[in-house]
Amino acid sequence: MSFRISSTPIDPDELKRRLPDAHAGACVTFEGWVRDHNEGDAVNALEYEAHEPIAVAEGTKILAEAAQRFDIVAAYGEHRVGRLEIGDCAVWVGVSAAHRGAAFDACRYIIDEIKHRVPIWKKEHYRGGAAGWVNCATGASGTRRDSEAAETQ
Amino acid sequence: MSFRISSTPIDPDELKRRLPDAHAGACVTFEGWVRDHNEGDAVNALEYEAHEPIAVAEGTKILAEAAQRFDIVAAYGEHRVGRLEIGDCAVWVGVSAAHRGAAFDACRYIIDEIKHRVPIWKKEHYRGGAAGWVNCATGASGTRRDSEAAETQ
Amino acid sequence: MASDAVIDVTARYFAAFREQAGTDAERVTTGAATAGDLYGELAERHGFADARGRCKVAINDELSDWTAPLKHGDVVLFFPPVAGG
Amino acid sequence: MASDAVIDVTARYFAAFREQAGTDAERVTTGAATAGDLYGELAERHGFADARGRCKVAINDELSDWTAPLKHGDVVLFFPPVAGG
Repeated sequence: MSFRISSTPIDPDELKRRLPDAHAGACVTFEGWVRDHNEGDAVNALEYEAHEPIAVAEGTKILAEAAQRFDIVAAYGEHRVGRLEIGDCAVWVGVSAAHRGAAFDACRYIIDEIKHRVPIWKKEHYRGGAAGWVNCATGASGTRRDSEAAETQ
Repeated sequence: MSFRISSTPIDPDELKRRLPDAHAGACVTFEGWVRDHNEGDAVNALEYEAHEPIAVAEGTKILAEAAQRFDIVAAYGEHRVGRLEIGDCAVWVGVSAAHRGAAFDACRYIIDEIKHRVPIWKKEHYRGGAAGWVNCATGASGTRRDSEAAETQ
Repeated sequence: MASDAVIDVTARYFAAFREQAGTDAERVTTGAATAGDLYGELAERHGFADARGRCKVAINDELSDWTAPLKHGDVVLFFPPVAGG
Repeated sequence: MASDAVIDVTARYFAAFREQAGTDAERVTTGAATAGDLYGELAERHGFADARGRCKVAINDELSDWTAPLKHGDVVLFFPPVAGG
């Protein structure tokens, strides 16, 4: 049960190998991929920045909350930082449990909380050359992207 | 978008490689693993049997239903038949979508429907040497396992 | 009268039904007009304990329902309660 | 009086805040009693447009809240709205 920030590509297979257990009958994984659009803007690439100590602490707290709320066996998460291209994996969450309901619910809880609470920021680079920080009212500089709905996935 | 029945081990990596798309920002996968217990009985191994033509047709229909109900990019499923040991992967479902809500909802819909509608049967081999078909009222022969709740995960 | 017609069909059994019947298929000469009537006949013969509502039937490799009429030569598949996953 | 005390703290900026401030950290001499007061002061100086309610603050690498009192030497981290995933 740990949450990591990584500046190198996420390896879903390596992460998933931490989940098996003889008591586990269900495994649910979530991957967030960089997609080519966000709210109608064509996206070329993304840049993620994190404050690693607090991101790791908050991510680990979210995993512990999931283990308390849902009857799961194991849970892991990892978020990428740095520049990512279309199709790259930005975040991975994996949960194993005896039953599938708890595995689905916990996996969804974890990714929802990560997106709202963990200090990670996303700068989108648009096809036209502009760039903007998602969710931020950037005032004078950059593209204004002030919508709470702006999310990778 | 296809559903397969396989008599050889499921390869989640090979299956997951069918899901990426530049429009996809979310990927949710489900794996059902053979676990060491079911409703308090210690399980050694499982045997799955399917009626392949109808299983494939019904599984494919379920994937199409998911694509109609939820805004997804791609969905695949595979179910294993034959004898499986603890930890083996019995079923895999993977969905990609622009947004995570649809990916989670579709993945869960697909595995729920598979378990209720696809002609696949599971025989559990218990530690003591007994065996029984899950969900079936087997009458005189075998162990009686008449509970709707009996599921791998 | 059609309802008294005797036909030959093939019954195929899966999983628990196969083990209870002791065979995976048999030729049946029957007066059953529907798949449900045939199940009732065979359940009595082989001691199938599952209620029809929990089982499924397919005719000639297509899922069907218990009220479906049978005709001579049909292959009728009896599926005990499913348990995938 | 304590509320008039002037202290030195380090302000650290992330993501959009860093770009708007033009620096990732600066030494600030301030009369602000709380993290929220300090944010108000720095938002005005650097033109941060985001409401406090959408942002987060950490003091000495621990998530905190806007009502937290500041003391001399604190390192105060200003987080614009997060957008992981």
